[in-house]
Amino acid sequence: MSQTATPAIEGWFTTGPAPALVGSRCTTCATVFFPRTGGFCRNPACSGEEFEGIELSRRGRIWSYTDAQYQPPPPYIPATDPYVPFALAAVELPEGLVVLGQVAGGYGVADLEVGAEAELVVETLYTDDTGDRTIWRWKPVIEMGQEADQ
Amino acid sequence: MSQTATPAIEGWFTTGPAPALVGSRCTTCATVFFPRTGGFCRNPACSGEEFEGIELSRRGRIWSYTDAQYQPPPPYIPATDPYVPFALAAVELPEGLVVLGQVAGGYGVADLEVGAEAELVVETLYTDDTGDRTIWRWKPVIEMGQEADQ
Amino acid sequence: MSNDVAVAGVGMHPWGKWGKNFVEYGVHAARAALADSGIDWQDVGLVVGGETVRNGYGGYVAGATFAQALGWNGASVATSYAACATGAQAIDTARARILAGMCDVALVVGADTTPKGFLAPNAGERWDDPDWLRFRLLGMTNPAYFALYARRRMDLYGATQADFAQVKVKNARHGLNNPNARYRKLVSAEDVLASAIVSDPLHLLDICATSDGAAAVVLTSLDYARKRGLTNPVRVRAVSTVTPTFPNTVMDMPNLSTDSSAVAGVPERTFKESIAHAAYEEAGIGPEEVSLAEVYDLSTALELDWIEDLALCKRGEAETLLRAGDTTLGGRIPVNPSGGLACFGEAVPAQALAQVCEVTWQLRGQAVGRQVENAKVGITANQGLFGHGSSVLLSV
Amino acid sequence: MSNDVAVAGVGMHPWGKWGKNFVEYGVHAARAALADSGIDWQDVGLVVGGETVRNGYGGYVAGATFAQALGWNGASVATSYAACATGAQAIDTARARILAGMCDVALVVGADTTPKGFLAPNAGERWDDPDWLRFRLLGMTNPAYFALYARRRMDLYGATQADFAQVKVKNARHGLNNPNARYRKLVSAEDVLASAIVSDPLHLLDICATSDGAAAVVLTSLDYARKRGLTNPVRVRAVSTVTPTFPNTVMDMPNLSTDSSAVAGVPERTFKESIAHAAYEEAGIGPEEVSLAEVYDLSTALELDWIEDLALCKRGEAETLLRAGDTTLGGRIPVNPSGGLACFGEAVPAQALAQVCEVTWQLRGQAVGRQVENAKVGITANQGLFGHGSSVLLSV
Ligand SMILES: [Zn+2]
Ligand SMILES: [Zn+2]
Repeated sequence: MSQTATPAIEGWFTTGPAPALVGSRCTTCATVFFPRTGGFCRNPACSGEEFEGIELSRRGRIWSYTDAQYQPPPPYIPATDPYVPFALAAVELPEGLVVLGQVAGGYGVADLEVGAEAELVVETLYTDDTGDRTIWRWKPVIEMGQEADQ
Repeated sequence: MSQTATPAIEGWFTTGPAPALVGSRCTTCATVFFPRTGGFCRNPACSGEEFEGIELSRRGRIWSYTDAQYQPPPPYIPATDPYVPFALAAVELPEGLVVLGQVAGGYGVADLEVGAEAELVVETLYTDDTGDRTIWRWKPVIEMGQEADQ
Repeated sequence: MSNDVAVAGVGMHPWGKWGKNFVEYGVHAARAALADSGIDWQDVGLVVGGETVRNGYGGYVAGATFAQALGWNGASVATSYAACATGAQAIDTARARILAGMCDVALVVGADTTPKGFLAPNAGERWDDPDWLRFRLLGMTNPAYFALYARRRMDLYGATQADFAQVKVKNARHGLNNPNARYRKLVSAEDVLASAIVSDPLHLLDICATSDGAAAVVLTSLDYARKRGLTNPVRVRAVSTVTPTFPNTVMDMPNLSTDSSAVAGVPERTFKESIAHAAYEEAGIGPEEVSLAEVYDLSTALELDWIEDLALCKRGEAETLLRAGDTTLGGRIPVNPSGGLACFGEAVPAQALAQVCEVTWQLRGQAVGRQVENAKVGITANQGLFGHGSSVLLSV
Repeated sequence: MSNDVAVAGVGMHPWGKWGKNFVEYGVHAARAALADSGIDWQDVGLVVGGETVRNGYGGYVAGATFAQALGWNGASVATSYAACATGAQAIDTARARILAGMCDVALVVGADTTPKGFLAPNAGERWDDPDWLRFRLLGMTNPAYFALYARRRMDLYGATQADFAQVKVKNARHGLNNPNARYRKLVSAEDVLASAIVSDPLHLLDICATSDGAAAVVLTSLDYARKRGLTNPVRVRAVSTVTPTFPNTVMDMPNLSTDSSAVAGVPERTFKESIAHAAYEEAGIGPEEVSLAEVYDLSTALELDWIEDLALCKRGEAETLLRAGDTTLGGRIPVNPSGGLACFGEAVPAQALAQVCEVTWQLRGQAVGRQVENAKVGITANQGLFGHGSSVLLSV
């Protein structure tokens, strides 16, 4: 990531040293939403209309995973030519929701398992005339002992 | 129209000295359709499934008319730049149907009247890399006496 | 068996260009209608969305999109599309499920954002699609179709461009105080006649604009309404969604030709006449009982056509009504007391629902600043591309 | 009150790439269904079209397009859209109007032409549309969602890629003699496992192709059927079109996240379980009475999910059924006797109707070469984008 890196979408995640997804929490019922929401609460049992922004937990458990062996169609913007496949994971966070993401560079489906831990990182998704455009990604958390196996 | 002129749409009209729209007539109930149809008869009281091609009458009565003062959006292809407005007419044919068309070049709404006669001509709609592309148009039939007035 | 259902609530998002997306507009209208009805979202058993074809996949499945945005409540869902008749189709779908006993409460929502300028077909070459061919072969825009109908009124019935302008003047006055209208400004006949000709004989101000907007209606069974203490609700008495009868002899957008009447003969009623006829038949109510009408004034001249199609006067006499002030607020049969499309602009899947909202407010006596006195029966009418018309008849 | 309606006729245009437009396909299927029913087109009181969003304006208003192509008969019209659940929604719309006494005979038609390759969103930038964002931000295609579900089966229940391949082998055998199927060729497990991985763990042959195709159903009231001498017709016993209940905790195409269950708690049933549950409840028929199921095998592994969602076995046991041959023709509960999407390919608005056609042929004993013996009850299931599922339950 270059100095000029900017998120590929605004306001969905922070980019500091401990990056996190940014969601909304209903101030009435405390239900958390990602992506952020506004207006009124989508919990149909709640009539709340106020939300506060919150950073979601940076670690969760892998709900499932896969990869993209073929280049996805537009509006996907490939990072490289020729295309290099990447992995994808759905990760369940302590806030009770599952969030999709690409898997961090260098990791593939062989590094993943349902129930295993993953941590959020921010990496470059593609580069355009404004520079690198970044995105949140899920990076497998390699536990002691596992690492030695690899 | 150049020598290489071809219809802007295939099979909808003839291009000889007495051009005409080409429709279909159901061989069972004799109902006429334009544009051409196939498969089966759209007269719901008829179960016919055979059609013969026919040339429609070249003259009919103006059902209504208007013009296009602003350039229509694509897929319309303007013939000239800057745009020149043109007139449009719906003409009722002796076969019992009304057919829309542009009005022949040089005529405008002032030359038209509901109930007046119009005749089919073939003129250039636009030009592309294959040459002139032609279309049917309605030309007001100026009767004796009227002509002198103009 | 009565086909009546109750209108328990109505709501809108004001028309205009607000820069929001269609979901926000629709949810605003839905919540307004629910609030008006006093019914909780969790008690809604069916959500019917009016589809918008210009807002990505979420627009194609508008019913589910609104249901999700309101917070999944497990309701059944449906999405209807019928061009400008979409809202009425959606009401018909909701009504049928209520009458079949499949749900008690249905929420019907339509919302749109609409681009500026001529409505144009999707990109790509489609040589078997009349909606594409009419542009490619003829340059035939929507206003050009409206202009054909307007010209016929002039040449056959002696209508004038000043008459058309007068429709605009009337509707602008009607909508002046309508909080949901986009344009709230008096217009003079001179203004209309001084505006540019778009398609002769229609001026720019004869033709309705496009707009963003949303409208929603909460329908319930009469039993459910009664249980909730709604003893005399506005009722939907009829919804007409008929197609033409062959041969369809009136040039219909986006076609390039009509059917031939040479063999099958001319039908007893034109398509637009048959739309209203079906509504009157179903309701068992005649045009002479109608207190007001909301009709689809895509152009000023079309309002005059509709007045006749609804049998509010004989063919060719709409100008007489107009000139006598009969169709103005305070007149015998006010037409478009809301201000109509002239004041709202067109927001396709919301429009037929907006008509029903207006009639409901009128029949409840809540149409502040534009109330038709003693309104008992209201009828709506509109027409979309490809043989879609609709008419909804309501009464108290 | 019974919610039953009669299936008076069914028909298809064979699936495949025939180079025709969707109207021709749909009209072919409609006329086949009318011929099968012996009912004249002029007696149809309602036409419901399953919309196709890839065929210009005529596809958006499919109901009217088919009605016009068949020859305007003055019927009422409706057009439904709900992604892959479109056909079932259209049936529900038709059924409601029949049950409400608004018409006796309804014709329901779906037809599509489908481009090759990944289904991709419309052009343009839409930063508030999840269907656009999932491609832009994640490169998340439809098969990638299917693959997430497949992988969970492997990691949670011990499914293998060989199991998935076996689903394809079975369905290929089922469809071998189905005259409406596009692919009629035996496939071996080795063929599947040797085909390229698209999204791990799914191979190319695990994922259904797209196709052109059309299907139509003629529905009537039971009274009308009786009057026409149809004494023991196949009946639609239930149509489920429910939406999820908050929180929807299973990752759903095209979303990037699920709802949070932290506050509202995990619902009693997942969304897909609730779809079938609603159908069983409405029909008053339990899963143990089902003779066969037609389920939406967008991927081989998804068929296994559906078997459990339909409660044909407990969660995690579908592979056991598969391995025992229970879901094969001749087994305890044949699944996709038609050959399923594996043999047909996907033609969105036609697919749920095609399932109903197959169940009807099975319940009539007319499924030559693929007949489930003594079939009495059949259920269909599918799911579209954005919280659309559907299930139709039929019986003799
Ligand atoms: Zn809340
Ligand atoms: Zn015929």
